[in-house]
Amino acid sequence: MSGTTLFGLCGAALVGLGLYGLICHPGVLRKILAFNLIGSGVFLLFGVIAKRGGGALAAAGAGVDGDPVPQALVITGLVVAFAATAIAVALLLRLVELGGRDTLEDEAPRRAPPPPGRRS
Amino acid sequence: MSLALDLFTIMSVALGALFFLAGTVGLLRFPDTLTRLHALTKADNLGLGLIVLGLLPQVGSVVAGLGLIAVWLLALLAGATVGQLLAGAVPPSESRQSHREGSRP
Amino acid sequence: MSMAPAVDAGLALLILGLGLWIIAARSNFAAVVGFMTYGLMLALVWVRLTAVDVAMTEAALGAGLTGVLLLGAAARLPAEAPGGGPGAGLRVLVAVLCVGVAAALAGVVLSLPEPAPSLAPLVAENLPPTGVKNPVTGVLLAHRAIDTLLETVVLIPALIGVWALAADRAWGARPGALTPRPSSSSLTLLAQVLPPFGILVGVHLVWAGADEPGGKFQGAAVLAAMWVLVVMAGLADLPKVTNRLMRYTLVLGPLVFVAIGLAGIWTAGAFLALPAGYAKPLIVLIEVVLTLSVALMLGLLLAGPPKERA
Amino acid sequence: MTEFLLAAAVFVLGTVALGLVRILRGPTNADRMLAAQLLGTGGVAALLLLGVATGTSALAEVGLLLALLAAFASVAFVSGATSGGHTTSGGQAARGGEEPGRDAG
Repeated sequence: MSGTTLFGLCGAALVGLGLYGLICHPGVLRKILAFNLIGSGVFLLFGVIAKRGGGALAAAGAGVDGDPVPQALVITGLVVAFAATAIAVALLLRLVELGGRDTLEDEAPRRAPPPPGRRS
Repeated sequence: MSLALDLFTIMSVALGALFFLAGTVGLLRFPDTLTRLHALTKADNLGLGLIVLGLLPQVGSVVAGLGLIAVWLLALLAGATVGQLLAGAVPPSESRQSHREGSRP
Repeated sequence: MSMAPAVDAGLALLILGLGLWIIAARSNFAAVVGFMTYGLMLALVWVRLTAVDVAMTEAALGAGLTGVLLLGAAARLPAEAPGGGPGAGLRVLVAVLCVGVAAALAGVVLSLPEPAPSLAPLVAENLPPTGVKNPVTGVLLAHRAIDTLLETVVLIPALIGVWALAADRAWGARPGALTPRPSSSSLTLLAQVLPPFGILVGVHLVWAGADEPGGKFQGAAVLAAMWVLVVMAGLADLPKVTNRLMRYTLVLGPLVFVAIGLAGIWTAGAFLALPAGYAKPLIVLIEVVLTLSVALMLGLLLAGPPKERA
Repeated sequence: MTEFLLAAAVFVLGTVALGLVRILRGPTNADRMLAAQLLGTGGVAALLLLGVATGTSALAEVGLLLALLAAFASVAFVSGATSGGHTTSGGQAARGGEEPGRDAG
């Protein structure tokens, strides 16, 4: 198996892992992390397609032997993912500020007693 | 000549890699945060420096060589100040309580 | 090349291990640090996939800025992730579903068509008229310019979204997620010495991005990081969100891009088309103004919503 | 020579990967940050080795980027640790510490 295929399988596994974390983690921060994991898995799949589609440019001596179209899409994707993460983090911090909670569950069972600063 | 350069590369890179090993061992075996920090800053500066030194004969152009040296200088500068900062962030009590907490999965 | 598969296998193992750790860790902070190292390793993977431009973006944005953003969030949350969540039965069900999704994707990866379809020859053929030599920059600014435009424009609503989360009383104040640290000599030194290097690297990435790997997003991310570093060291303050100059700078890049794009309707016959002969200077102009705006946007996204200071 | 450089890259990656155990075990967040720092430098070293071995262009720039942002991340950690209040102790202080919802009204 080539390294490229290996990274493709890796990307597929990361999407699965991230999906699990996104659904099963009650903590919002961890959901954000899991969502980023899914994103990077998808980007890796793009990277594999770019690598497989490369070759022609290397022959033309352009220095980059990968299909530049998927690569450019991944770069745009990374920037948008950052923006989305920034919004998510701001929402999370606001949630914590208002309610003292960092989870989306109605009744947040914690291992320790509930936070003292809880309002509402 | 090229054989001598190759030998130089092999020696230097191997030595650099050994320093990384030493740093990792220090990170894992030393008892508290500050001693680990000590091990780490020595190891990664020297390790990266030796590897860069070893790679110099292998790059084609002077510009590429200067780039490598710049990476090392930057890592050196950042490593030194960040080491200082991290040391400042360790409260004196923390290195002692270090074995109380633990968050194994 | 018998060592190359070992490199790939090692990287793949590291990434999967770190991915597992990010999901399984109990401590929020440990998960975030895991995520940052994960981004670093991904950058190496991108180098292995011969996508140096993407490796730079991943290192700068994926690992660097996103990591710092999440680090800041983790510092304001309880140390351990909250308990609860779905019960064991449901978890198993979800796990099965996720394995299914991953397996389906893996199946797709294994059955990708041979020979692989590619737009690379088309890009190679159409690159010379743009005057740039880095095909990724060419695609971003000439062939798929609409994507790039929308992407820079989408950062503005994101920033508005973040600002909208301010408390009513705090509106008009300075962004508050980056609390300057009480002065410490080593931090001050770093914040004085590092930014000149960083700015040099950032400008070089933008400038070289036309012909070699690099470009505005990578350069902008470095510039933003340096700005935030200076702010964190307390050497400079963030502008208030009502600051006019800052707001104009934010929209300058997209506006210039749109203006050149509109001019393309008359000069080159299509929106966002670049007139022959002027493609390269226009691309460089767009890159430069976009870098300024994007760097400001990224820095402000890191800086969070406006907040009253005590 | 290519083989040797790749092998060195694998070795360096392997050793710093061992350092990951520190991220897993902590015990303090400063220790985790240290491990990340080592991984950062090791990552740069591995990147340079890989780049020279395969003749990748512009690898020094990637290295510079990584070194810059690693330093930046450490600074962010230290800032968060001292002003955010509850990063370092990783325990109870986290909950009682800062009164949330100052402007909840």
